[in-house]
Amino acid sequence: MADLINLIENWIKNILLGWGVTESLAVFILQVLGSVLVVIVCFVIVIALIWVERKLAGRIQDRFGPNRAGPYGIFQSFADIIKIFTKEYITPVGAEKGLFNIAPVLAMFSVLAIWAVFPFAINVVGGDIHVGVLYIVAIGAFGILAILMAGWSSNNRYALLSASRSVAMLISYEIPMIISLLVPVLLAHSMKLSVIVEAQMPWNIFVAPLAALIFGISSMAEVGKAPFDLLEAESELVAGYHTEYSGMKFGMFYVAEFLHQFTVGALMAIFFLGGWTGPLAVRWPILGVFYFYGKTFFIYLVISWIRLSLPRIRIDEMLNLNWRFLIPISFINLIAVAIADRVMLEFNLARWIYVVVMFLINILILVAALTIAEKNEKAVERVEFSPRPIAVPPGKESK
Amino acid sequence: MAIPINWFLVLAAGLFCIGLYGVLSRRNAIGILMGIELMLNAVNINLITFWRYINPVKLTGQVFAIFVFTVAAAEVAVGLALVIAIYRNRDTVIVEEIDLLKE
Amino acid sequence: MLTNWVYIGVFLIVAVVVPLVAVLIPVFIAPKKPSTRKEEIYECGIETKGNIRIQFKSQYYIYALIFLIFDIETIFLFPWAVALGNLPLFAVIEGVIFIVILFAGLVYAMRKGVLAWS
Amino acid sequence: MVPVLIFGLSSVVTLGAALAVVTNKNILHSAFYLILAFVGVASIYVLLEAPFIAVVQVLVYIGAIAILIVFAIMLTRRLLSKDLIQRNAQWGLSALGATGLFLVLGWIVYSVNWPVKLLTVPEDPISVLGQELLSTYVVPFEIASVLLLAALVGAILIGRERE
Repeated sequence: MADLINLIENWIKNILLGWGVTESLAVFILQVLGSVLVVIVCFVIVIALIWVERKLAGRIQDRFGPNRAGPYGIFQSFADIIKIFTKEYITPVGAEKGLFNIAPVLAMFSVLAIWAVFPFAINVVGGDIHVGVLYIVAIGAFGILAILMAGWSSNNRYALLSASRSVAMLISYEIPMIISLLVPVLLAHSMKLSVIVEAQMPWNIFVAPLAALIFGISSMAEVGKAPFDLLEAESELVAGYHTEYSGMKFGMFYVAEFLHQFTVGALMAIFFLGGWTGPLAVRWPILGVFYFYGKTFFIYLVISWIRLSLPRIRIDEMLNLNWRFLIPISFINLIAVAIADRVMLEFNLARWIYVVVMFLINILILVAALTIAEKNEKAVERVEFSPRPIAVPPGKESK
Repeated sequence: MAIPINWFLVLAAGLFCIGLYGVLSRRNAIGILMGIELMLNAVNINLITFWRYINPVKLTGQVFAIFVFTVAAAEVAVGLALVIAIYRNRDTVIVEEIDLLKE
Repeated sequence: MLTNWVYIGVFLIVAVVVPLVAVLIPVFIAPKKPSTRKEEIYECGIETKGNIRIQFKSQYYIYALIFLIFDIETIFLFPWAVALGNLPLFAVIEGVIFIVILFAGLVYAMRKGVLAWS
Repeated sequence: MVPVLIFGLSSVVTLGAALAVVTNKNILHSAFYLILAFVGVASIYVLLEAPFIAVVQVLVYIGAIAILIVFAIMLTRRLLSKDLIQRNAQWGLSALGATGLFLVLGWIVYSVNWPVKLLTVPEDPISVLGQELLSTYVVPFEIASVLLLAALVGAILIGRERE
């Protein structure tokens, strides 16, 4: 009974073998079932998350949030699903149909595909590949591509403007994200996600808090929600690159955005919060799955809280934050961690000294960087505009 | 190995020749660059094939492939910057119309 | 090792098929009443005039360019980070030199002012 | 059986997409077909048990180079008009030359007796790769960063808008 997941797996496998299926085909069928299960769970979670997010947003903004469909409005998402499935598709005139229709599927694909390599528990790992971390980074490329395709094919000025802005921003923020991901790789000496999870003694957030911070900020920007949602700033760009999409095609972009935020939570949990590890998780792997999803959900709520509390930042501030602060500091952090890790490995120090030294180095870099940034910050120039002329009816102008 | 080495080599040769055709027949400078990218990909397939089938223990083939990636990236970065600079000055990227030295 | 990749291949296919199915369902159950007015491009209520493909800022190109260079840098750094435990102490310095050289490029870009939003 | 199937599928995708890249009239569509060709090549790398190269292919070619190309096409968008002829006068000759070269290469491939050794890939290829990169190939490793620096500086110098 200890290992429920393996039990079910072996049970299905034995049934299949009993039907006269060959061993390799049985494994293949199990893989198909496993991947379908993971994808379906992702969709179900998103349905729940949309309700949670709306309720949370309502509470933070002193509103009720959805409260009509069912108790506490929990059936709101289902009502929305029925609505969105029966909405008409509108293809704008002059759109490039092929690219226009591929883009929403690709956007969803780029987020879903990341889940292929996640370790859910001690022996429940999807694709346990040697290049797991790079795989996650590489799959992100398809998301950028989807935005570019959607913006270009919509034949809409604002969509194109928004798409080019988004892509410029996303690729800018990918640099600190990748560099900060190098830190957990360096600490575990492996790119395998399962090894990274198991090597965390204690969690990486205590060993490399700065990398966690940088990863958090830059992946929040990757998600593209507030405070980094200037790519769909309603007041400037109508609704962003998916302005012309309707019905389920728009729904795919919407769901992808929610799932992306949840995926960022999962990545944070794996790289910095010990993934599935927790008390008794080795004995009962099913507990590991709960720990993993619990940590992910916790990070998701924290991100929601941050983004509901902060106002949107301007595009120049956003780019300056990236190029002048995050990228330099992440490089310095990487160099410092690499040197400290290798030197302490040489002297074979006790684990707790290692952790304390690492923690202090991280804090030192952060404090130094903040001090320098504050010193270099120019005083904000207040631009005073002369009063604009007030409109007067023709014929009644002064003079 | 289930697949004979020749198949990969023929695939790489095909990709290389398609890329070569693109380089020779395109008028648009960006199109020519895309052809070059295809040719570099063909080279990389060959490198990895020979690594896998002849000496997979040392990862020399992969190291070389990484250097090919580096060179390709540098080439694209500078090449496209040149194309954009020319477009800005001459308002064209058609290679036949870029004949500054003839004048 | 290959079974892991078979799983990833299967997963990628599932990750394409499931959204595709979701997008295709409304084709059969949703109403379809196209009209010229409806299919017009949305531009805050006014009619779209002139060339849709607006001039693209070359600033974006510079960002993509710098991203490309740093992307290539990371493919060298990942094997470096993985192998660090098995390498002599000097290898750290080699990696640091590598990073510092490219960092000079970033400083150059900053000095030239191409990173500033104008 | 399964590897043969995957090989067939990915080579058809790769070569078909590559043909579309060089023959498509719309240069932007060419760029998107180029991405499809890159995906095909990445699956070939997986088949050759070089997953690191496959992932790097996606990361670098699709994530960066393809996007750079699309940006460049958008910047030079005047050349996207449909009536612009995209191939030059010597296209027939080049097609002939490319086909000839392909036949010669194919003949070479099949006439040479390749010294194939059926060995297995190292257990942890990334670690071995890193060790090779920082011991045997340490000079190229450092020179690569200089090359990238030169490319960065050069491209910024050429590509930036002058006031």
